[in-house]
Amino acid sequence: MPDGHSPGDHPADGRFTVRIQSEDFDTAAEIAALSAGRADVGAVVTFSGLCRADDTASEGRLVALTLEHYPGMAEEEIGRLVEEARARWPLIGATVIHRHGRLVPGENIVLVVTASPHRGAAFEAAAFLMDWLKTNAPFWKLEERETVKNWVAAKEADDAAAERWR
Amino acid sequence: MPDGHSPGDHPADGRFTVRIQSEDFDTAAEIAALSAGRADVGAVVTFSGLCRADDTASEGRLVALTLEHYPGMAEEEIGRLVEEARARWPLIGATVIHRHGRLVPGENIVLVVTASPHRGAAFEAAAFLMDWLKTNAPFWKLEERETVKNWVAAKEADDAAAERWR
Amino acid sequence: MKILYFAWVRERIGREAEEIEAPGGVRTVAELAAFLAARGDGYAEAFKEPKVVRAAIDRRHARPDAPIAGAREIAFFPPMTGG
Amino acid sequence: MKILYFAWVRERIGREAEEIEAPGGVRTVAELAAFLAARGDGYAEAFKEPKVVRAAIDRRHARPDAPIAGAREIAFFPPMTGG
Repeated sequence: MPDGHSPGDHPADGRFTVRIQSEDFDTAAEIAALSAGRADVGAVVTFSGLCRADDTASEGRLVALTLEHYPGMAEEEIGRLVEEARARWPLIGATVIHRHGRLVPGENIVLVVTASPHRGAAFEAAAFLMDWLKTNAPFWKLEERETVKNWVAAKEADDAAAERWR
Repeated sequence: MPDGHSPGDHPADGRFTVRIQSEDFDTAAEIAALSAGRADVGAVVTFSGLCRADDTASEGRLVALTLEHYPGMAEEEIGRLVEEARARWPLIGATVIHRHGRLVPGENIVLVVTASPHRGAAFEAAAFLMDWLKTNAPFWKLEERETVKNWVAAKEADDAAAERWR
Repeated sequence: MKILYFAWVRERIGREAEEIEAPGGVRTVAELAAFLAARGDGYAEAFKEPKVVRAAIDRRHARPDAPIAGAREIAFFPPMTGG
Repeated sequence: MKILYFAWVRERIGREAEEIEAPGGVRTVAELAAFLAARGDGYAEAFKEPKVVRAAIDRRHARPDAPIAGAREIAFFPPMTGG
């Protein structure tokens, strides 16, 4: 690569953060935390996942999602995914924040931010983290509709998305 | 797709914006402009491209980049790329902001924001817009180093990145 | 060892966690799941499709044939749906 | 018609824009580039590798064989390096 980075380089002062919290997050502040005061960042990619309204089910419109998680393992497992991303791409920083608790349509659920010298690495690492987080991070969504509550079933499409990085 | 969107759907109230400006941009405000007050957005992806420090050249470290553009065509060409993205993915909104003028390392150059019901569409549309913008939007970078000024040469890697969407 | 349950596995069993002393013949995650399934109706319901239920040993994903010897904390849960 | 130049094409020619009345035999972008290249040293330098120089007709990218009839504004520039 033109700037001498190779996959597996770990900039000594890279910034890598995982947080599991019930509070909302501030995307702009998280971008700034990764890139402020340093000029080696060429590309920052963010992914925000939101609770999306859905009125297509016969059980009525979606009222809320409740995110249950495995405290301790959630942080550790996402930490392992971030380490895997660092081993694959020349990342200067990465931040993953996943909320838990009850969230209504329009609210943030998850944030992934990646910073790299190069746009391809930032895009791929962010997509990789989201794909693997979906299938590996210990979170479960309880869907609250007007007449019922149901645990969301895992999607085959998510398994396929995670598989493409193997 | 589960929510009834198909590629080519154009939500009537979608928000699509292209701006060419010398001023900096506010990523958080642009995300909010796409997703605030609406609950049909499931995924927002942002790409920020920054002027990156570079001291690897024999002509000395990078002092600044000056972005020249073709006024009128720049807006129109990026507008055509956004229309192409809307035709390919179910986008609720997209914002592209490209700066011109003299920028020093650490400063923002370009912002792409995409909003969609689905994460795959948001990721792919953002990567597509960046790849095509690199090879099609009429901007040229003049690199100012300690001892010389040089026009940046187009990269074959960027042509290859753009080609993968054909 | 400590056993944790999450999501609909937790709801069917009716508890979040318990201390279990597994008999000597229970050596793997799959054998532990079978042992637990025999403890009552809620357990049987939770483990009725054993291939669907996932497990973690000491907070790392574990396959059904993973040995449980020395584990401090084993968790059972449905396929994950975060993100 | 109005001709615009950008980046090092502009620098070599020494101007940003000019009005040109192309002779009747000049029908395509490539023929216009060849016509311009003959106008002087700066032009010859700008167009010395004609395949490198890109063009737009009325603010849309145009190939070398694109006809220029009816064009109001034609631009010549190096490969783009934005983003």
